[in-house]
Amino acid sequence: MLDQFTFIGIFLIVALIFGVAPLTIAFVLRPKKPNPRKAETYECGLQPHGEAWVQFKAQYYIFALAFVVFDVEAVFLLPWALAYNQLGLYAVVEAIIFILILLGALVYVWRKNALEWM
Amino acid sequence: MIPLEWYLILAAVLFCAGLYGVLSRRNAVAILMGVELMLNSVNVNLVAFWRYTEPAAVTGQAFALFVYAVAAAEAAVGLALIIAIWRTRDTVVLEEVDLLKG
Amino acid sequence: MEFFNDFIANVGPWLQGLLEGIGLPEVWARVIVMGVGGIGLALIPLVAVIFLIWAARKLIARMQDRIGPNNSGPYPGPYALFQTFADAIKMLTKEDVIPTAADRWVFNIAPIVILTVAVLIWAVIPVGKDMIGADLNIGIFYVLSLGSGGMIALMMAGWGSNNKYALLGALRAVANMVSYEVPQILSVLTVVMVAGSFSMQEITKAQTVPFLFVIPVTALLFFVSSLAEVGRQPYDLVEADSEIVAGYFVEYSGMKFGQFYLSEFMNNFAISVITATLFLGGWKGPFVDSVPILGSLWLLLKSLLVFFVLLWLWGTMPRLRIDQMLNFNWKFLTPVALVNVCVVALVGKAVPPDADVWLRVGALLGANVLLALAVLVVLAAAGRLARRRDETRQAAQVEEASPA
Amino acid sequence: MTLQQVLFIIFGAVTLGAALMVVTRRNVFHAALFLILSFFGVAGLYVLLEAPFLAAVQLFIYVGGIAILILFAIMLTRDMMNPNVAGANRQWWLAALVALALCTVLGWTVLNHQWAAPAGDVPPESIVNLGKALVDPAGLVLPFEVTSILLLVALIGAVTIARER
Repeated sequence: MLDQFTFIGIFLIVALIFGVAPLTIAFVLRPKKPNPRKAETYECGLQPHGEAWVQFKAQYYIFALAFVVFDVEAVFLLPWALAYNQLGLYAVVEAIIFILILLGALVYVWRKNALEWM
Repeated sequence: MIPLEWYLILAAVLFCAGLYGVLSRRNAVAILMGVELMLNSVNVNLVAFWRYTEPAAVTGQAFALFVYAVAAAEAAVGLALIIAIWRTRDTVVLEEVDLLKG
Repeated sequence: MEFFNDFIANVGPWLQGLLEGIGLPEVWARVIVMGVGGIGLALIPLVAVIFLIWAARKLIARMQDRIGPNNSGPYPGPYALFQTFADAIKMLTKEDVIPTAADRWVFNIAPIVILTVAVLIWAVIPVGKDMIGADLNIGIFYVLSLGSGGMIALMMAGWGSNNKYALLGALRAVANMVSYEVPQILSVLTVVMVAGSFSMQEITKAQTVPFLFVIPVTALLFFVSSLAEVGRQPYDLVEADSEIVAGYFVEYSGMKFGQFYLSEFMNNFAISVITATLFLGGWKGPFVDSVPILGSLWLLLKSLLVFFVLLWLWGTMPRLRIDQMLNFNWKFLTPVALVNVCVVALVGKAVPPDADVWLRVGALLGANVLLALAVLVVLAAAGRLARRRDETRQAAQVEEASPA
Repeated sequence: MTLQQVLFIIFGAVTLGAALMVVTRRNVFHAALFLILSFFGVAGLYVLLEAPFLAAVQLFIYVGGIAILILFAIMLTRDMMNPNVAGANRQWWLAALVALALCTVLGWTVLNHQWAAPAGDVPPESIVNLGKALVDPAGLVLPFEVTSILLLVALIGAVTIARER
């Protein structure tokens, strides 16, 4: 197993080289003629108005939240799915209860209209 | 083979770094990040002990999984609280959120 | 002849022997062989993408009744085949503009991270019979967990640019990616259940019948959610040129922009290959046992087929709004995916374990078809209900408005 | 020194260095990015501990889930970029003292104990065993179902708190 991960490690280095190499080549080749107008923040040709780090809707957070919960659920189900062929009906029913509880959570959040984009 | 002590020392230092973050930061989100570091160090310890004492048992990995679930729930609710506080009081500095003093 | 049949499998040991011959210790020889193999593997998506960009431009142009890059004019190569190379050279020689307001470190690291992640996925993809970077026992899960690295890179790009459009684009992109990761991993869960392994190689081998014909609902769920994951039409609202200019990479110029563009196409190709591996039988095909190198050809053909479907959608679908996109995911795909996992789990256990392969396939396929029909019926009923509610509300409004 | 030990030192240095940046950087967004780097380091340690599944879970839940939540929360509560607000509170030196003291005690304890040598290898089917144990009535099925309830409560609670009314 560690042999395979040695490859992953080496491949990580290769991938990093692939990520850095184009920028390095471009660094050598490209012209450098900076001027302050060029380096302004782009806002369709207008002077940038106000700060860019403005506040966003909490709605984005709700969706990330639901995602994290289902993410954890999936992680718990993954080992079960791997062992699925060696399990009895009883174990499958248990996992289905697990899924149904979370489906219940989804339905609750849905009925409370928290999933509406406002 | 790596001695078990290495992992334990690393986890201890990680835990203390997280503790320092929790005790010294003013920003609520930064405090939460410190808590996440501490949970991570606990997990490193759990997995290291599993690997070095009972690699054939499943409990080590299973415990780590449960810690993940708890960490996710904690982060979700904690950050939701921070957002709610931000909305009503316009601050995320915890020293300014002591309701009793008004 | 034997050598040509199994060309790739022989190069490794040959190179290792050569290196040990010059007196390198075995470990270092092994590391060098792995490095060479890694570079070869990483070149596959890069080369493929260079031609796929050309193919995409050409095909999309045809779908939109244009000609696209062609022989006439300044395009290089026959049928403008080398246009992408010209574009790459142009990108490399373009000035790099970093906005003064940007968070320099974050801004500069984001394109490196995104391309690195796009390359890293290829470590576990079986590109042929016995040809795989590392046949990890967590294979497909590794691919899924790398996806989170891509999200972080988008966030870095959006934040680092310090630009409203970029930040808005990044938030949209991440909201999109996190939402659709749920049905994606749930459909992978179903595949793992049927195949009994995470390893991409084992999943390929488990497909005596391609999984598309065993669990078609899962295949559809996976493809749709992967499409959203890479932000391809109809989910291109993350970089909607006409609303938020280009989304998270609006401030990037020169090769940094090129890296975002490249990684986007690499991800498109990667999901095509992964879909082909998970649901179309990967490298499996006729004559693979006698001529292993044919496996790569089959995989390529299958991936190109999937990629063509992707292009087809790209050429025809209008862009979704963010509320439509999120509604579609949370109120349709996710519940269906959850129910799908339950149905497959129950049907898989209902068939006796020693049953014939075909009986199992038939049962699963039948259950899937029934599930699809049930979903359609429910959808139709829900649509009818919504329409009726609208009508009554309108009627009430009309009544109210008209004088008694 | 074996290759594994070298790798341990690299991953450990990444984890700890990033963790120190997390707790000392004033810019919270940068701190969050270093937190992600620290998570990656821990994932590397899990691979060294021959728990690749947990390494992937680490990336999947922490980097893909919790880190994204933290980044979203930072963007939703943008006050943290205010340069007039100090990063650390007035008792930071006290906090440092406590952390250092705890670190010394823990380190002293660890080093003064004779730890057992590694006991055998990880069975190749350890993930399958994990899956079996999670739904085994004599095993961990109760915590498994309780986790589901925990997630349900967390989802409903957090959504109720975070919603705009």
